[in-house]
Amino acid sequence: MNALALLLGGDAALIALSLVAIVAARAERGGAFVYAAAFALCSLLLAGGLDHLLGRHAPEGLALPIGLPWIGANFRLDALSAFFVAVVDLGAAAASLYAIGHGHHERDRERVLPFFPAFLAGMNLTLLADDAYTFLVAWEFMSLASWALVMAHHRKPGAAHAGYVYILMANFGALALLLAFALLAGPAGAYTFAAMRAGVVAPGAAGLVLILALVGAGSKAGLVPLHVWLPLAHPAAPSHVSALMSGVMTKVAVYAFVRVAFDLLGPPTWWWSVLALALGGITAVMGVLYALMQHDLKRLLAYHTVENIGIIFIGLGLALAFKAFDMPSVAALALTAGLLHAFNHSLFKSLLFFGAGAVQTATGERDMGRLGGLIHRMPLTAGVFLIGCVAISALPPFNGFVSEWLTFQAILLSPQLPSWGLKILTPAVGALLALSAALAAACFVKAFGITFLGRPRTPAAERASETDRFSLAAMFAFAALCLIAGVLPGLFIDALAPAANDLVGGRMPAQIGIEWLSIAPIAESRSSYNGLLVLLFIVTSAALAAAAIHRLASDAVRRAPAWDCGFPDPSPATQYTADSFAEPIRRVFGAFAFRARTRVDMPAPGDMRPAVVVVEMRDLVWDTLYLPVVAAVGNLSRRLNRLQFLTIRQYLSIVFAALVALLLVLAAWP
Amino acid sequence: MTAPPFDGVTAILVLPAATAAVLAFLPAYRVSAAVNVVSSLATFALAASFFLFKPASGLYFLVDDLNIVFVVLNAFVAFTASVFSASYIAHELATGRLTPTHLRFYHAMYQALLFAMNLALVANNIGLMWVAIEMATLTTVAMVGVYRTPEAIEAAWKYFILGSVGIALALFGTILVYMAARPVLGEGLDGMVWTKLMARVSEFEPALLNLAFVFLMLGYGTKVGLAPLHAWLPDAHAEGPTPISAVLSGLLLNVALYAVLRFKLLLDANAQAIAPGPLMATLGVVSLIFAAFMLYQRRDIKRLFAFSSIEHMGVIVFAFGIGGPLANFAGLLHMTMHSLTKSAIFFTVGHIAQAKGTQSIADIRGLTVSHPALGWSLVLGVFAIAGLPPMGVFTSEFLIISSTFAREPRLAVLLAFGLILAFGALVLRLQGMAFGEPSPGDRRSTASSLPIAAHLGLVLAAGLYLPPPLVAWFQHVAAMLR
Amino acid sequence: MTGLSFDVSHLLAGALVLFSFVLLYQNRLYALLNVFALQAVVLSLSVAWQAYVQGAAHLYVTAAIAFGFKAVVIPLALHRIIARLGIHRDVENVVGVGPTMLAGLALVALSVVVMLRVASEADALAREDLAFALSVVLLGMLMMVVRRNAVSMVVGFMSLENGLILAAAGAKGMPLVVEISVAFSVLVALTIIGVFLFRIAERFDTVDAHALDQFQGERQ
Amino acid sequence: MIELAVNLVFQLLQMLLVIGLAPLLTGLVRKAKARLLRRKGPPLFQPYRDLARLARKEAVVADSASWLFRVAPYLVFASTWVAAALIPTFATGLLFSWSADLIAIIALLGSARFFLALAGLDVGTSFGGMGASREAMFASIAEPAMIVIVFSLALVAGSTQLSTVAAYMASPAVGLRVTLGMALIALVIVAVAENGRIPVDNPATHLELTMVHEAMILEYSGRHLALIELASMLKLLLYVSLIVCVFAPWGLAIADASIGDRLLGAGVYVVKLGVAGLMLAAFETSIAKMRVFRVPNFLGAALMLGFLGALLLFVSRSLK
Repeated sequence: MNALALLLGGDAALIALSLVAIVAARAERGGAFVYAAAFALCSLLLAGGLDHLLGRHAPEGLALPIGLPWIGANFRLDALSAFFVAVVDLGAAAASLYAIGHGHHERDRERVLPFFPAFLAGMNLTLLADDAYTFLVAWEFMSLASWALVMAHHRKPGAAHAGYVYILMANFGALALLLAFALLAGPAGAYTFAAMRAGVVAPGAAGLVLILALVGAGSKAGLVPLHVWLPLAHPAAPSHVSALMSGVMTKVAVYAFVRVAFDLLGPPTWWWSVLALALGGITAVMGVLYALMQHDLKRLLAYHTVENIGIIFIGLGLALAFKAFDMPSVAALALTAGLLHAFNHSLFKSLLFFGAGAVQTATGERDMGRLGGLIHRMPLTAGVFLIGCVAISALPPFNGFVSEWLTFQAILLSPQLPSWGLKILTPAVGALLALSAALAAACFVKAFGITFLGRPRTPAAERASETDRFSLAAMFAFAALCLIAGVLPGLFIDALAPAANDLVGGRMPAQIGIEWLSIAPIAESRSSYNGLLVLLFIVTSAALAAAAIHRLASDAVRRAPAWDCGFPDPSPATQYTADSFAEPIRRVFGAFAFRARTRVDMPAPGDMRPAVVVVEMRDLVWDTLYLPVVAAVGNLSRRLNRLQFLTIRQYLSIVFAALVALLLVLAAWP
Repeated sequence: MTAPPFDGVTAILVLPAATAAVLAFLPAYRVSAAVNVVSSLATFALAASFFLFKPASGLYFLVDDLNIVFVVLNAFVAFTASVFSASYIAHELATGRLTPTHLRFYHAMYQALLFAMNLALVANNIGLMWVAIEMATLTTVAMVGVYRTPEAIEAAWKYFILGSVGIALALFGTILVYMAARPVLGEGLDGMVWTKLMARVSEFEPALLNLAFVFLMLGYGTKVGLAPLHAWLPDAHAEGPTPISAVLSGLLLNVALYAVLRFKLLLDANAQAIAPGPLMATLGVVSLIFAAFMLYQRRDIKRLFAFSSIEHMGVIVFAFGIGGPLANFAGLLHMTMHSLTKSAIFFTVGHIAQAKGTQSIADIRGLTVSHPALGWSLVLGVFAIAGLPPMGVFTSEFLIISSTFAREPRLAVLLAFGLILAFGALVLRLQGMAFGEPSPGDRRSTASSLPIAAHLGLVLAAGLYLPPPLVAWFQHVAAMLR
Repeated sequence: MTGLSFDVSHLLAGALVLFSFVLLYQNRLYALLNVFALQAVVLSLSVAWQAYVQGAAHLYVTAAIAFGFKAVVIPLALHRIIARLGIHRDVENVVGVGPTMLAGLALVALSVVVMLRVASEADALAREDLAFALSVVLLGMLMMVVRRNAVSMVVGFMSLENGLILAAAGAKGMPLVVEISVAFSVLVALTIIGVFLFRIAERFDTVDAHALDQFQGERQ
Repeated sequence: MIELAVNLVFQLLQMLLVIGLAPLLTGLVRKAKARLLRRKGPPLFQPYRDLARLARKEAVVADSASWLFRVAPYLVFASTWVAAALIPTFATGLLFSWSADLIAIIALLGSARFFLALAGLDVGTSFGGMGASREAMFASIAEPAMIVIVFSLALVAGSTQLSTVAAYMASPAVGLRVTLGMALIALVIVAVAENGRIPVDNPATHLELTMVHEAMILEYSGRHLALIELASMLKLLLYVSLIVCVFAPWGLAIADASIGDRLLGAGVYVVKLGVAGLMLAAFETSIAKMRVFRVPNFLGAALMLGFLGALLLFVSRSLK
């Protein structure tokens, strides 16, 4: 039984399940059934992917006689696909598990259930496709299903807008990819990936292909400035779907870019990496800055996805650079860093979205300004959410740190690059990366602190209660994985070796052999990290300290009202809110990033007016790139529309003019 | 001149004509509707039989691989449309928009139209083809005006005037072709027989051919609805009965397109004449982008989809203009898919208009809530026509864009631009109609949903799997279109 | 073909073009109709001449139709309509007569140029005939475009059609000419009936083409 | 085996040494500052007494505080201690030095800050929030600056492994480099900011609106406060020893040095600490505290310097 057939079978089963779901949605327990089935299927697919990845099997191919005639539907499972299948289905399985419990709170079940398995199938098929047609069909199918899920709560204000922007950008991206494939396929129409690998593309055309791939995949992954749909669409969907879209679907986009840039397209040129690096760096910083300015928890998470995509693309860009200058082992390091971060991000971003969903169901609120103090009402959720926050803030000993650390190591090797542009660019990108990491920490101090800590700001937050056990199970599983991937990164790095080997023709030194299970990307003398020991140190020293103090000194505790410098104020309104927390950072970065303006209207003493603070921020990307297009289209269409209200005589004159014009052409014809 | 052998060709002509004559005197509208359906089914069966044993071609009639595709497609859509209309008109009577007298006329005209279109498709004589297309135009004019409302009359009048001028131009083109042929083929009928023309076109006077093609392109292009000759199309679609809108978009445009294709072949075969491709490609792109922009301003649901028909006609003409095996294949496929999808959409729109009692987009909201089946089939139809997989239209657009981009990058970019523009407009309107709080008006529609299901099913199937015989057939035709 | 027959047909065709110009120039409805009748007469003459020259009997039918229908029936009908509608006022042109004339000249020049590109082995008569026919067609269309009044639009359409008939008749041995001329007569008849119908149905208070666009699709 | 044992012993010694010396350094700085201000100042060992007293007091915890509030001090202390323990103070060949490189050490300090900020938000008072948000703002610039400095160091020494870096710095191969100078200045600025010293923050103030670090820990008392204080002392020590081990590695005992060398190294290290403490005191007394929103520029300067250093290094590398 070969893995590919198994995977395809699983996907077919998922599609069948989505048909079943149309009926099941009416049943009382229908939701639980569908999600349980999806969980089972995804676990199966996960097993298949892992088996191929860890078993180091040779690539498997399979062609079905459907799809585009005279080419058929080709599927292929190699290390890269297998890795992403594992990532996708791990996230999918967790989301399904989570949804078994979470789904109960869904009101429009018939609008969610049928599309959920279809969405999963779409993502899986995209990863397995081995010709342009199949790939695009699966890709668009994925977009379509997720669009339907975004539109599930179509009565909510803004949902329609979100869905519209989303599907439009998705289609735009698909067209870009289509053009890229068209260039790769050439006029003869060799649409299979095998043929594309074999064929050679002219240098200029190759550059164009890369740009198109960057646009196509970037618009799905959320690269600035193509990210606008993401913070609208991800929060609009039900939380388990948001987790999938943010944590997993963006990875499918990353896969698309890797597939085209590293596999289908021949040897890279150095300036490609410049594009990827610059975009990645900007995306990372802008994404986290956007995130810091949000007060809607799910929007914050969605924007933060943009940042992580930036980090991933930095890794990929470095890999391109090193590959261009033929340094396979270093390229392998960079690529591994990028892919590992993709995996890590899928873990903690899903986890965080699960937590956000739990909070939303418990309180009915997504606005952090109306939450607070939840750590007392939902301690377990708070705990796992905290782990997610630590991991995503790239703090040891969790997994987020490992991949960013690897990326830094790759950047530190950039002086070996002969190209000048890259010499200058890379440290700059490194600085941007460091900046985004620091800001991310601030962002998640805010996210966790405002939502779970402090005193409840609304009755809703006060009445919150712990979420159901399925959701908790999913969250705990991912929290555990975050820790494992943080303390034993060697396993995951080695698992990625074959994929890197296929793509850049090199690999990192095997990590398993190294003593004390630490990792050393190049050589131990140069740099090494051991999450396990760090964890042990922290735990032991903390325990030591606690034991020592409790034994030798007092362990008495007295509860008392907060001191607050002697002016305690009972009203929870005096706490810092999401916006006030971000205010200093807004003052530092907002001025140029968002044209942030703060107007303070402080009435004179004795004046009874309330004091007013107005903060205006503009989304420059939207204002400068998208609004003009919208306006232009509207304008032009209005002008052209006048043509629809002419008299018959005027229409005749148009026909007449056309005739005369053509006759003139004939008369002037050489 | 030898009389044509009595065979399938004569049958598909005689049957509708006879039925039309009968229906003209049948008072009971239910009976006539039934007769209409049966006769259309029979016509379809006959047309399908062409695949098995191809009728011989004579001086007057010609059946080759190219027009079989058109004939069969036409017959099929005409059949489903007749099924739809049979269940549709009852409601029209109920609301008093039509009287039994009108219906008698309507059914007679329906068959007459069928006859005219079949004639145009199988005619081997360019003069005969011209007569047939004029007849088809006149019958549709009559049907567009059948509601007798000022709007309907105006639409019909517009259609009539523009159509007649188009007809006149086409005739002039036809005469020119004859003039070009006469020195070579001698006087008399031969100068108009397409097969004979084809045989010796290379010796024709190129300048005359060029001139002829200009007139033919404009004349028949008016019928195809290419911008800027499209003015009649939206109103004609919007004001006529919905089955007729479906027939117009799904069939009549194809017939005119067929005529254009025939003459394109003629010109391609003459080395000195200007290549018709660029002209067609240009007109195609212009229509596509123009229609895409117009879509944003539409307030009437039927006009919306009428403009989308213009857009797709543009795509098809563009594909044929670009030429080459891939593009031609894609063009044929796109034409087929468009006929099926667009007629399905118009069926759906008919239901919606009946259920909501309005055609104004602004007053149609939340269909997926108030009429789930209807709403979702609208969503499906619009996504199909907007070229999203796994629908057949995506296949053809995929082929068109990719094959063009490898050869004419700029054109392909224009094409992609137009497509995404149109996509944006369609989805914008779709979301408004299909989602959100439902608008008042939840009457159930009487009409049957069978045709919709059939068409969308076919389109979906085509997107996933094209049967090899069909592919081979299309490839053969594509090669023939060069 | 002898020089004489050539000259005659040439003369007649030229006369047709001339009358088209007169139609363009003419801006009183009754006069317009009379001129059109004259043009129809000339057309029938030239068709008849072609019939005689080519020895094609069926062309006599066409000539007869042209004469009977166009030169007699339709003008009378239109006279009655105008009388009924009481619109025997001046025809309002969109552009002045002068520019229209110039445009007409340009169109004739254009059609001649286009035709001269035709290599000369196609016999001269056909070429000249076509040149004239093309100009008549273009002038007729021009007339449709520059006149606001529905009646003159119909007249323009008919003169356009005259050009077609001329071309068809000039095309030696072209089949279906009769059928075509009949078909066109039907077309024209329908047009006129249309104009007439609307009047009787009291739907439009004028037959000015503007009124036909009062609804104009979805303008709201 | 013996080697391992010795290394382990020295690792433990190191851990004890840092925790033992940290309060002394703070005391020294306070004393020196007082002296410079013509005050008598507290005795040198006052910090030890303070810590002991605090540890013995019962801890008062606000009603609205959660378990995080009580766990945070231990985590903060632990991660700071581990970070400090990983810096070669008097000998490079520490057993676990390779378990975390310079970047990891920075990240450890980051986690300490992370939890401290959370603790500040936990009670839900306005001061806690203020402290946390300002701390976050400082960190968001200080950390990148630190990373960039690490870049230039790593580029010079070809490693982010502190032992290797220190060894390289001690070797004659270094020479005098403008990059290192810039890195030093930048590092000093970051150190000042990170430890909340004047001019960035005043560790002695309790004037609410000017405090940052103190505002975060306003609600703490008893043993929790003691731990946090100790952690911040450790942090000061950490930065100082980082600076000295990178920029003044003289006397640093290399990996397989004899016991004697190592003891010598320890002695030298203590002297170096003293000198650094005195310099810090002098620096602090000579300038005034700056407005909170001028701090970003201050730190931005460090960032720019570090970055410039890195670039210059690239240039020189490629010229070489």
